[in-house]
This record gives sequence, C-alpha cells and structure tokens, in this order.
Amino acid sequence: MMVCTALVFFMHLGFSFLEIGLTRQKNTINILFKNFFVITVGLLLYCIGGFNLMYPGFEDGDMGLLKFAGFGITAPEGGMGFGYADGGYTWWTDFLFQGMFAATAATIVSGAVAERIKLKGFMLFAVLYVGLIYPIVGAWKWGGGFLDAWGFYDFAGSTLVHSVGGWGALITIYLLGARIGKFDKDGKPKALPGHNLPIASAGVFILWLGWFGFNGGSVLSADPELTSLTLVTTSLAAAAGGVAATFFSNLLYKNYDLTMFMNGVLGGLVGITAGADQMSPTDAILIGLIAGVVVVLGIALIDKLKLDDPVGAVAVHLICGIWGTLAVGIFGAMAGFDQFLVQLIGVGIVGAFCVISSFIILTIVKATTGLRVDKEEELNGLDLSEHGMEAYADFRTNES
Amino acid sequence: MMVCTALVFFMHLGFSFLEIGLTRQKNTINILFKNFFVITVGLLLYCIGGFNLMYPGFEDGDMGLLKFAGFGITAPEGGMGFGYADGGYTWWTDFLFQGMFAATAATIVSGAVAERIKLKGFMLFAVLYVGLIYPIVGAWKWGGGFLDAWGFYDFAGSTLVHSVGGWGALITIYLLGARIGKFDKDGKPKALPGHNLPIASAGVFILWLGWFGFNGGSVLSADPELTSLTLVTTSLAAAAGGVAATFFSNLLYKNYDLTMFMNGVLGGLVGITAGADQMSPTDAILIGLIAGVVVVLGIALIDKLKLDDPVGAVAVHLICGIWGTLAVGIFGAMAGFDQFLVQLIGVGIVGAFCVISSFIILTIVKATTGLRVDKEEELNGLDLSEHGMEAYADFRTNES
Amino acid sequence: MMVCTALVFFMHLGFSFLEIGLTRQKNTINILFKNFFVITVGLLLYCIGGFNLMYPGFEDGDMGLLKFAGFGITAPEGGMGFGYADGGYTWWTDFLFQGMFAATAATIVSGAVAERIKLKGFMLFAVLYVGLIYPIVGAWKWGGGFLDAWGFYDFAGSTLVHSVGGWGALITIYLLGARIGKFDKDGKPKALPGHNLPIASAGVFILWLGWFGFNGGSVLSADPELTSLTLVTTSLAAAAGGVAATFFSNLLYKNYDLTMFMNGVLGGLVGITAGADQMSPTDAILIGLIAGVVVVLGIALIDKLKLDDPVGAVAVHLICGIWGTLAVGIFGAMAGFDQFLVQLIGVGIVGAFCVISSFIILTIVKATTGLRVDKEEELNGLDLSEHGMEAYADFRTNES
Amino acid sequence: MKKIEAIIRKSKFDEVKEALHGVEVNFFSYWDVTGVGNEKEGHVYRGISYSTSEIQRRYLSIIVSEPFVEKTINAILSTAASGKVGDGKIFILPVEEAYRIRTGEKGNDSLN
Amino acid sequence: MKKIEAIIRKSKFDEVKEALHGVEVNFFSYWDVTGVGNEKEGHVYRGISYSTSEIQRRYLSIIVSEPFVEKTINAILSTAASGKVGDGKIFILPVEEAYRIRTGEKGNDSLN
Amino acid sequence: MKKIEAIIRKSKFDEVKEALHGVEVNFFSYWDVTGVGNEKEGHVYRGISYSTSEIQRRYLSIIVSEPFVEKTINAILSTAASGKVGDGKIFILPVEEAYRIRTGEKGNDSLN
Ligand SMILES: Nc1ncnc2c1ncn2[C@@H]1O[C@H](COP(=O)(O)OP(=O)(O)O)[C@@H](O)[C@H]1O
Ligand SMILES: Nc1ncnc2c1ncn2[C@@H]1O[C@H](COP(=O)(O)OP(=O)(O)O)[C@@H](O)[C@H]1O
Ligand SMILES: Nc1ncnc2c1ncn2[C@@H]1O[C@H](COP(=O)(O)OP(=O)(O)O)[C@@H](O)[C@H]1O
Repeated sequence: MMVCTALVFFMHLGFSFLEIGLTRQKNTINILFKNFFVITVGLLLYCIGGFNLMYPGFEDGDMGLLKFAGFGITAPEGGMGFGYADGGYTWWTDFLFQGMFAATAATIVSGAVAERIKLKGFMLFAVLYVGLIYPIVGAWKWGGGFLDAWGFYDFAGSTLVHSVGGWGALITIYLLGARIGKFDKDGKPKALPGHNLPIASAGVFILWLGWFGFNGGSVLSADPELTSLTLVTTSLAAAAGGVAATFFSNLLYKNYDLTMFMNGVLGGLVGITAGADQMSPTDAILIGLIAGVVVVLGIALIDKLKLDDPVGAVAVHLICGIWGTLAVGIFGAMAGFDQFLVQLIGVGIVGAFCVISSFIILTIVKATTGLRVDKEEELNGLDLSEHGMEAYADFRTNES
Repeated sequence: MMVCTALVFFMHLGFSFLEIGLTRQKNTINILFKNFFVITVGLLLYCIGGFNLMYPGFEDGDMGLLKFAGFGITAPEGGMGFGYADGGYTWWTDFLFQGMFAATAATIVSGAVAERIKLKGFMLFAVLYVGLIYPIVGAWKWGGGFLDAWGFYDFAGSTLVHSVGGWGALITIYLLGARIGKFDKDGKPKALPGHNLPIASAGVFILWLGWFGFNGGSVLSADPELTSLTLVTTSLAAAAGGVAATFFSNLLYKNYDLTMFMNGVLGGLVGITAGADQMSPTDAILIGLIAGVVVVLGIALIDKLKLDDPVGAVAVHLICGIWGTLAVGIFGAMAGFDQFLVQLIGVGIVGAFCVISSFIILTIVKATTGLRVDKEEELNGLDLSEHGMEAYADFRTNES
Repeated sequence: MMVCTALVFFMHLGFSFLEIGLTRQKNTINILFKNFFVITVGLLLYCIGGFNLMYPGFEDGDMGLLKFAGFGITAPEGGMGFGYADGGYTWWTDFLFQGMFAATAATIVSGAVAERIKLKGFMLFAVLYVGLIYPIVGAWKWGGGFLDAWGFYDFAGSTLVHSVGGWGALITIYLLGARIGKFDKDGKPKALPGHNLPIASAGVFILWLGWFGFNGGSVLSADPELTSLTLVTTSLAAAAGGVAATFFSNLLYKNYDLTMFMNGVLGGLVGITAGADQMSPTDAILIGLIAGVVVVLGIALIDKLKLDDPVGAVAVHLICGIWGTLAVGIFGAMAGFDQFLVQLIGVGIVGAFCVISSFIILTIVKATTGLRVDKEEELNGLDLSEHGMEAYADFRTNES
Repeated sequence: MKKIEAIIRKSKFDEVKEALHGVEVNFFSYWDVTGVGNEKEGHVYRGISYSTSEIQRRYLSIIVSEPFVEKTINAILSTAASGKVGDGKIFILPVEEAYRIRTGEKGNDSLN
Repeated sequence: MKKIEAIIRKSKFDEVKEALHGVEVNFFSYWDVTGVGNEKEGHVYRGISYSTSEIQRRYLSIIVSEPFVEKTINAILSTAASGKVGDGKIFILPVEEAYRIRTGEKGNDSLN
Repeated sequence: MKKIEAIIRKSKFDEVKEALHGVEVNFFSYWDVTGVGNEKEGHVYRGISYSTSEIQRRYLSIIVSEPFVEKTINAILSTAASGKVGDGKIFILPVEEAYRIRTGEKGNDSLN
C-alpha cells in the first residue's frame, strides 16, 4: 500500500513528461512549473481539508453546505480520506494515497490547457478544483455518499478521478480557445508536433507503472489474489488499448503513429480503471481494445469540434473514463442492465456537476487573474514570457 | 513479488532509453515504437498462449508438437507461467511477471537491429520469437523440461532470457548487415555516436533498478534472506562490471568512456543473473569484474567481425549471458566440473536451437515483409520514412 | 525494506538528472561518469569495508585508529552496517541499504563541483570521502558512538548524510574557485543557466520518490504506522518547501523560478530527514516552509560569498541539513532546549570534522592528481577534454 | 540576382512567410541565430536577475532575381515590424551565379 | 575569391564531402537549415495528415579562390543530385578579402 | 557596407564579443556551425578511436559601414587567435543595401 502510494506519486512525473513531450519546447518550463504546483499545493490543500474534517468546526460548515444542497452525506467522516480507514493500512497511508490522487485531476487539466493558459489563472483554477470540486464529487461515492448508496461502481476512479479531470479540461479548452496556428483560416486543423517524444514515451511507461499503484492500491487491502488480478487486467487493457489504437490509426491514416500508441495505452488504462477488479482478462482485453479505438476517434472528434487539446487529455481521460465506467455495466462480474443504468446516471450527474462548477470557477478566474496570455506572449512561448527562462538553454531550436 | 513485476515492467523503459540514447536521433521514434510494440504485443501473446495452455485443445496441439520433437514435456501445465504456482504468490502475479520477462527477449534484439530494420519485418520477427521460441526454450528449464531434469541451472535467465535474446540479435545483425557508414571502404569501423547519453544513462539506472525485480522476484518466494542476498550479489556484480569495463577500456583506449561504463554495469548484471542466489558477495564481485572485461572485448570482437550492434546487445546479453551461465559451474555453491559441463551443454543446445530457429524465422520475414529498409530511407532516418514524424521537432539537428 | 533499498538506489538517477539538468551541456558526460563512478565504487568500497569489519584483523586496526583518536567506539560491530541488525530485516538488506546511502555523500559533492573539477581528482576525493570520512562520522551516531550516547538525534541523515556531503561540497568549491564566467570583473554573479530543465525536474521527482525509501526505510522495521507517518511528514515537508521557495523567490525576484521550486522541494526533504518520525504533519509543514525560505536565502548567500555551486548543493544539503537537525530540538516529540543544544553540538562536531578532513583530503588531491582542469579544457567542456565524447552528438548547440 | 538576408523575430515568421508567398517568393532557407542588438530581454535564473542583449532570431536567406528584390523587401518590412526595438534587419548582397542541383541549369532559371 | 553556398540534402552530405576533398577543397563550414521549396514531405501527427514544404537541408559555406570555383561546383553538382525535386541550389557570391585568424595572413594564402 | 563573416572557436567567443563592443560594434548575429579544416580532434566512442576534422565553430555575421571594417577585423584577429591550428577565418563580402525593419530606414543609418 505504501509502495502503491509511492507509485501514484511517481505518476506525476509521468504526467509531466507526457505533457512536456507532446507540446512545444517554448512552453516546457511552464508545464513543469504547473505540475510541481499541482502536486505540492494539492497535497497541502488536502492536508488542510483532511484535518479540518476531523474537527467539528469546519466539518459542520462543510457538511452543512453539502447537506443544504441536499446530498445526504451525514456521517462525520463523510469527507475524503477517512471513510474507509478500516482496512489493513493506516490512516496516514490512506491520507497520502488519496492526496496523491487528488492532484491528478488538476494535472489532467494542465495538459489540455498547455501552451496558452495564464499561469496565475491556472493556479487559481487548480486550487479551487482540487480543493473543492474533486473532494465533493469523491465524497458522493468513496465518501459513502448518495452515488455509493445507489450502487454506482467506480473502482479506482474512471469517473471520480479521470472524468472529473476530463470535464474540467473540456470546459477549460472550450473557454480558452485553440492555440495560435492550431487551425488555419479555413478551420482545418494543423499539426503542432510535440518536441520530445522520448520524454513523452517515458511518461507513458511511468504512468503505466503508476497505474500498478493506482489500481493495485485501490484494492485497499493486501488481498494478494484480487490485487494481482487487478494488475493483470490493468496491464492487459493497457496493452490492448495501445495495439488497437495503433492499428486502427494505421488503418485510418496509413502511418505508424507513436503518439497514438501512447494515447491508446493510456486510454486502455483509464478504461479499465473503473472495473479493474471485476473483469476477467478477456474482458480487460476487450475493454482495452475498444478504448484504443475510442481514443483515436476521440482525438479526431476534438479536432473536428475545433477544440485544441495538445496532449489528448479529453479523449483519454474523459471519453475513456466514461467508457470505462459504463463498461462495468457491460463486461465482468457486475454486468447487467440495471448496473449499466446506474453507471450512466453516475456519469451524467458527475458530468453535469463538473461542467457547471468548471464554468463558475473559470468565470471567476477570467474576472480576476485572466485566463489566457496575450498573443505576443503565446508566440514567444510561456517560458520566456511567464518565467523568463529557457528549458534548453544550450540547444539551438527550430520551431515555427 | 508484485513490486518485482512492476520493476520488471519498468525495465522496458530502461531498454527503450538505452537503445534510444545510443543511436542517432533520426531513428528515435522507430525504436520507441518497436519497444511499445514488443511490450504490448508480447503481453497479449503471452496471455493468449497462457490461456490456451489451460484448455486441452491448444495445449494438446502445442505439447504435441514438442512431444513430436522428442522433448518429453508431458505435464499438463508443462508450459510457462503455471509450472511453479505453488509458492506464496498467485497465479496472476506469476503470469504477469513471466509475461513481462517474455517481451525482454525481443527487446534485446530490437536494440541490436536498430536504425536499419524494416518495421514490419521486426514486428513479424518479434511475434514469432516471443510467441514461439522463447516459451519453447523456457519450458525446457523453467517449465520442468529436459534441461531442468539434467540439472542445468539458470536462476533468472542468463541463458533463458538474455542468451535467447542475444542469439536472436546476433543472427539478425548478421543477416541484416551493418548500417551505412559503420565501416569505411577498407572495412575499418567508424563511430556513429549515440545522440542522447543522459537518456542512455538513465536507461542503465532503470535497468539496474529493474534487475532488483528481475533477480529479486525470481526467488519466487518471500524468503527475505535469500532475496536480500540476491539483491546484494546483483548490485555488487553490477558495480564490479562497471568499474572493470571502465578501467579496462581506459587501459586499452586511453579515455574514460561512459558508454563502456554503462555496458559494463549491464554485463555484470547479466553475468550474475544465472547464479544470483548461489554466489557469495566475493563471487559476485569476481563474476562482475570478469563480465566487465568480457564486455569490452566482446564489443571489440563484434566490430572485428564486421557486425554492427549499435547498443552492444550481443556483447552484453549473449556473451555475458554465456559467461554467467558457465560461472554457475565455476563460482559459488554449485561450482564443480560436472555442473560446468551441464551448463556448457545447456548453453550449446539453447544456442543451436536459437540460431536455427532465428534463421528460419528471418528467412520467412525476408520473403514476406522484407528485412531491411532501402538506402534512401536509412539515410533519411526511419522516423521520417516509416513514421513520418520527428522525435525532436523543435531542435536543430546536426548529424552526419 | 528491500523496496526502500531499491528506491534509495534510484535516487542516484535523481541526483544525476538534477546535476545534469542544472549545468551546461558540455559537461554532461563528465557528470554522468562521476555519478556512475560514485555509486559503483561506493558500493564496492562499502563491501570491502563492511567485510573487513567482520574479521578481527582489519577491525582492530580500524577501531584502533579511531580509539587512538579518542572517540570511544569499542563495540566489535561498532562500524556501519552491522550495528542494528536486530530488526525484522536481514543483514544483507541492511548492508545494501547502507551502501546505497554511503555513495550519496559523494554525489552531493559531485553536483557542487561540476563543470570544472578534474576527473581524477574527484575520483580520488570520492574514494577517500566515501571510504573513510562518511563511515567514521556515521559510526559516531548510527554505529552507536559518542553522539548516540549523548542523545543526538538524526533519523535518516540530515546531518550524517546531507551535511557530511554538504560540508565536503562547501570546502571543495571554496578551494576550487568559481567557473569561468560565473562572476564578472566586478564580482557580480552571472547566470550560467542549466541546459535541460525537464531532466532536472525529473531528477527532483525521482529524488522525492527515493526519499520515500530513504526516510521510510530508515524506520528500519515494518511498523506500518510509524513508516506511514514518516511518509506523510516527508511529503508534506517537500510540498511546503517547494511552495515556500517559489513564493518567497517570487517576492524577491518577481518571477516564477522553476529551479527555485525544485530546490525548495529538496530543501524541505532534507529538512525533514532528521526528524521525520518525530513530527506531526503540522510540524512537518512548518519545517518545510522554513526550509524553502532558507534555501532561497542560502543560494543568494553562496553567490554573495563568491562561491559557485551550480546545483545549489550547499544550500540544499548543508544549510537545510543543519536546519533539519536543529529542528528536532524545536518542533515535534523531542523538542526542548537540552535536545536543541545536543543537536547544535552534534552539528558543530560533525561540521568541524568534515571541514578539517576535507581540507586534508583536498590537499592530498591537489598535490597528486591536481584539482582543477585548465582554462582551455574548461571552456571547451569536460566532455570533450576529459572524455573525448559529446553528450548530444546530433544536436546543434548554442551555449556561450 | 541578389541575396536578401533578413533577421526577424521568430514570432513574426509565419506572417512573413505568408507575405513572401503572396509575392511569389516560394523558395528560401532559414535557420535560427542569436542576435546581439539593442533589444534587451529580462531573465531570472536562481535568484540572479539579468538582462541580456542576446536574443533568438530567425535568419532568412532568400536569393531572388532583380525584379523580385523590391517586392521581397516590402513584403518583409510590412509584416516583420512590431515597432518595438529589436525587429531586425534586411541586408542585400550581390550574387554572381546560381545553379539548380537537380538539373544543373544556371542563372535566373534556376531560381524558381 | 568566391563564396559558394550550397544547399543540399542531408543524405547526400557524405558523398559531397568526399567529392570536395577529391578536388582539394578541404576547408568549409556547414550547418543545418530549413529549406522552403518545391519538394513536399508527407507527415502525420496524431491523426492529422499534412504535407509540408519545409524540409531539413544542409547549408555549406565554402570560400575558394577563383581557380577552384568551377571544380567545386562540378563536384557538388555531380554528387548532390538525386534527380528528384528538392535537390537544392548552389549560389556564388563575391568575396573581397579573407584572413586567417591564426596568422593574420590575408588573400588567397589564407584559404588553405 | 561590408559583411564580415568570422568563424571562430567557441571558447574565444566571449573575448571576441567584448573586443567588438570595445570598438563600438554592438550589433551582430551568430550561430554555431561545423567547421571542416586542418585541425583534428581526437574522440573515442565504444572502443573506436577516431580523429575528426569536423569541429564545432561559431559563425559571426557582422554588417558594418566602411569606417568600421578595419577596426572590426583587428578586434577579431587580436582576440580570437590562440596560435594553434584551427583558429578560424574572417571573410569580407560586399553589401549593397541595409534596412532597419522597425523603421524602414536604409543605408548606414540602419546599422546602429
Ligand atoms: N550590423 C548587424 N549585423 C548583423 N546582424 C545585425 C546587425 N544589426 C542588427 N542585427 C540583428 O538584428 C537584430 C535586431 O536589431 P536591434 O538593434 O536589436 O533592433 P532594431 O533594429 O529595432 O534597432 C539583432 O538582434 C541582430 O540579430
Ligand atoms: N531562392 C532560394 N533562396 C534560398 N534557398 C533556396 C532558394 N531556392 C531553393 N532554395 C533551397 O533549395 C532547396 C531545394 O529547392 P527545391 O525548389 O525544393 O528543389 P529543386 O531545386 O529541385 O527544384 C529548398 O528547400 C531551399 O532550401
Ligand atoms: N575556405 C573556407 N570556407 C569556409 N570555412 C572555412 C574555410 N577555411 C576554413 N574555414 C573554417 O575555419 C575553421 C578553421 O580552419 P583551419 O584550417 O582548421 O585552421 P587554420 O585557419 O588555423 O589553418 C575551419 O574549421 C572551418 O570552419
């Protein structure tokens, strides 16, 4: 369990690498800075919130607000991080494991909005999203809230982590607009290739490794059989997702696209996350294969909608997150129409809440710090304009 | 054990980094793609095979073939991945651990053939080699086959993993020929320096880390004393290999060659793999020191034979794999002339089988997809010609 | 525990990445070489020393020397690595864990002296420092020596590892002088920006991960409650350190400096190391926040003293190491004036010993191999002049 | 034939390229250089604030026949200027001959 | 003295270099540039197929004395051509003076 | 107006730059190139010792008005030389016209 916590922590390097690698070098420092910010501030926020939930004062306030909104969360420990402290691990481990999770939601957004968001705006958004929205949604299910009561199932967060991040990403890129040069005058998408594919690939490997902790640790017990099954389903879905995405994109676009391979692997991982402990290996492979195809189509769809998602966060985390959540009702031990319906409703409610709250938060952000850097800053790159530094000071660059 | 599985998985990033770092930037995407292909497809193949071995239909076929060939493997669970499911770990863990191993053999080949092999040809080769040859050889020893019956010892795969990969690499580079520019008109070797030594070094560190899983996990039990001894011998051999290679190559070539240091560490690791649980620390250091010298000489030998192995895979995996296997008969608890002979015979049989089967597979590959890219494609780099992408789109390059 | 050993091993990649990333590309190979040297030779030295300590011959000699010097270490197992082999882990694990630690001290020095030290000189220094000074100091506390008897507390090495490295770094950069171009004619510091910030950031993530092993493993037992508390305090201090350093440096210098974020995280980690098991989360956050501020001021101080520390090793390891050691007397379960005094005395004695012994060692180095490369070699970069290789052969560089 | 060397801001490159295509100048080569000039750029690195006059610029090398010289210059002047210090320079150098490697033809014919 | 600027395919560089050495042209400088020309290169990135006329080329700058001009041009023309669009160009510019930094000598003597 | 192209050792750049500033030459552009010349550099890679005549050099492109030509050349000659083979070259080319993009002014006025 502690090892899993370490692995989930390490995923933040994976995300950083993936995001850096798939964007242009002139925004590298900015992305790294955002990732450091999200993990450190995320942990601290989580700590502040976690502690307060233990003391009546804040707890009453917080729960009251939620009670007022009508979501019957009444248990004193209804918040995150304490709800299931009855297993074979300590409260501290649980806190840290959950804290590492929490920051993930904002990291997902970070990738999608890269290369054009204002640093201050992002920081404000991340604080609010990680500090408020993620724990509220989490409480509905993992905190024993109403989604849990309805029988909604989300093993390790296809919806609670990935979709929450994915919805935030979707709304933010919609409000933010595309990067300069992403669409030409006729609205046709252009390629703005990532600048460091080895680093991006390493990110995918590290994320896959981290998923061993993400899904393995979510068993939240030392039951070796279930944990190991989870690791098998996780790996097979990842492998299937990668293979499917590659060959499907090869079919469509007649080339062997490494970035599709990478996104396919991630899509498979996100897809299996909701039901990693409920699936047989064959189910896992099927879920992965479908996720791989879905990712490729998702990326094309985002382009068609004139949205600009440099790293494919929406396709991977939101679309595959939804697919994974629904898949619990289709494949595996829990499959059944009723379950499917519950899953669908869960996806819908979480989606609606995230969309609305993202809109509200982003409106606040726009009004206070501003959302997007100006044209000159964007063209020069955020590294120079926001940080006054270069990521690769000794190398001659080449970008257009 | 699950942690070890995760670490062995992570070795694939290590291999990718090492291979990328020691080759030229124009083939980076191609190498990454091959590595992703090997790990994902390897896992899926392993899953298909593993499952089939559980059902009479395929099992009969497969075993029948082997029976026909006269290698008396009759137990229903005679194949890989199920044979030793009596320890303190689950079948699932074992499957995944073995699956991660399997792909390694093809990854070793991937490095040696880099920068000139046709992608389709490699994919076909990898599927056949990982799907057929590796499990057949593995069954002889780990599956309880005849090598096991004879008393052949190979703790974690100096022969079964590394030599199998190494033989495949040797035959393939022989049939493939050297990269353009590797030898001048007079046959003198020229240097085609790797393009990213930090990444390559990181690969070595990651591989070393992975070896903790590779060797540690191969204890296949939670016996802490044996496992920890294994980690100590592993680390000492690695350290000794690195130091020996550095100072020996410094003696020969009068410089401090970082790539020799890296190959020496890997040579030490491969060398200790066959007997990691049988050696005292002093034995381990000796094995490592010799491996380090052997690697340096091996690399020079490969050059002298006019073979072209950009990453040193043959010297590290094949030559040190053989050395490590024989070392079981020379050093440590099992040393003795009889054991040495058995080890030698084992090395010979596996070698003969791998050489012959590689020839057959490569002949098939040559006849169907073709083996080598054409001159123009090679000069422009496989990234552009096979993938239509650049690995470092924003950087100004410099290669010749 | 074995996992922790693996993680501590992995820190060496973290250090390598951090040091590479924050220096110029023309010295990259040199730094990697030094790091490989330190970990491999460090392990081997440790093994030689460790074994000798088990046999009367050397042990008598060694202890005699120390006895002569008046430090009453008389227990036969008074040296490192055997003193506490009564826990729930094996002697082998302990040896390896400690061996991985040992090399850290020299690695810290490696970063500070980068870009100008002579390779041979560094190798000699590292051998003597890791082989003699580090174990002698370690024996005083962890070996049950007089510091331990006085009640000095240093959980995982704020003083015994980090300060020992930090003092060595300080003395060496003082004797070595600044890199050409670091100070202009008027003595004003100039920036020599690091060449690869993604790699440097990865180094920080990897170090943070490694600290889970460093501090987690130092519990030296499988007590899950204490271990998990340790991980929580470690992570919170890291997060707080990063945030404090960023915002404090933003206050001073009006920009968002990624390298300060990184150093702040590391400062927080070093700061918590002495008392990771004694602190509450709130204490940990406070220690981290102060460490973050201290790091920023420390870096400015080093510049003001006309010392040149490219990676901030002195500020992070020495200054935060001292701060962390003293913090044990200020915050947490052991706080109290008496404890503070003992901590202060411990810091002072270790400091005095390291300063003096570093001076002696460096004088020997200067007299034999020489300490600093000549001007031409430094300007051309150590990669070309000491290794005859380039780290990024395919890239067009840009440095001045 | 003339060689037009233009040193421009990287952020203006796309606009300049389109303007060149607009006047039928479809062939040129470019690379990135470091420009030393009047413009200063503020940087901070590890607490050291400094301003540098070394700024990344893009270097365009365009060989055109005489009738195109003026159009080319005007295309660049009208798109590369931001009005702030550091917009760059255009230099005109004489060219004596040009060859197309593919065919071996020379003179103005080889230019398009 | 003339300056010969040759823009060639990177894959032809080794052959060109040998040909230059063959005609005793042992001194030059080169760097990589992006060429905008007739040749199009097909790329795909994340499902977006696009073709670009921006291709990496190698830029050779060779200063030679008059007697060497023709040989140099012929050496390049005969080795750098593949016959396909995009083989590149050679330009000849006048050079007024040359100095060898090591010795300070000038004129043709400084060139070899 | 003249274009001064100087190919120098990278390790001499800082000194050269200061010398140029010393003679009021505050504007130029530079980039790194590979120089093929007399100097040989010894390398070893994985046991293969080889020496190469391809060495990284820095390429300075300085356009100055006539009165500055000599000072500039002297500044470079006096600082870039180490006396060992491989110090590099200086070439002088004619420039016909210069424009400042920011203002559109041309001639010598545009140069400073
Ligand atoms: N004489 C010159 N020779 C070569 N390059 C020059 C020269 N003058 C200016 N440049 C280039 O033009 C860029 C812009 O010039 P600068 O003086 O900063 O702005 P402005 O032209 O607006 O006064 C410089 O960074 C440099 O690259
Ligand atoms: N007028 C020019 N000025 C500068 N570079 C040019 C010019 N014309 C061509 N080039 C360079 O030559 C390369 C090849 O030219 P291209 O038109 O593609 O092929 P071809 O010469 O075979 O018709 C271009 O990519 C560009 O780098
Ligand atoms: N004719 C030339 N054309 C272009 N560049 C040249 C020429 N001659 C020399 N160079 C450049 O000058 C550098 C130094 O020249 P080299 O012959 O090595 O030394 P030296 O000038 O001291 O004899 C070469 O590496 C090359 O970059």
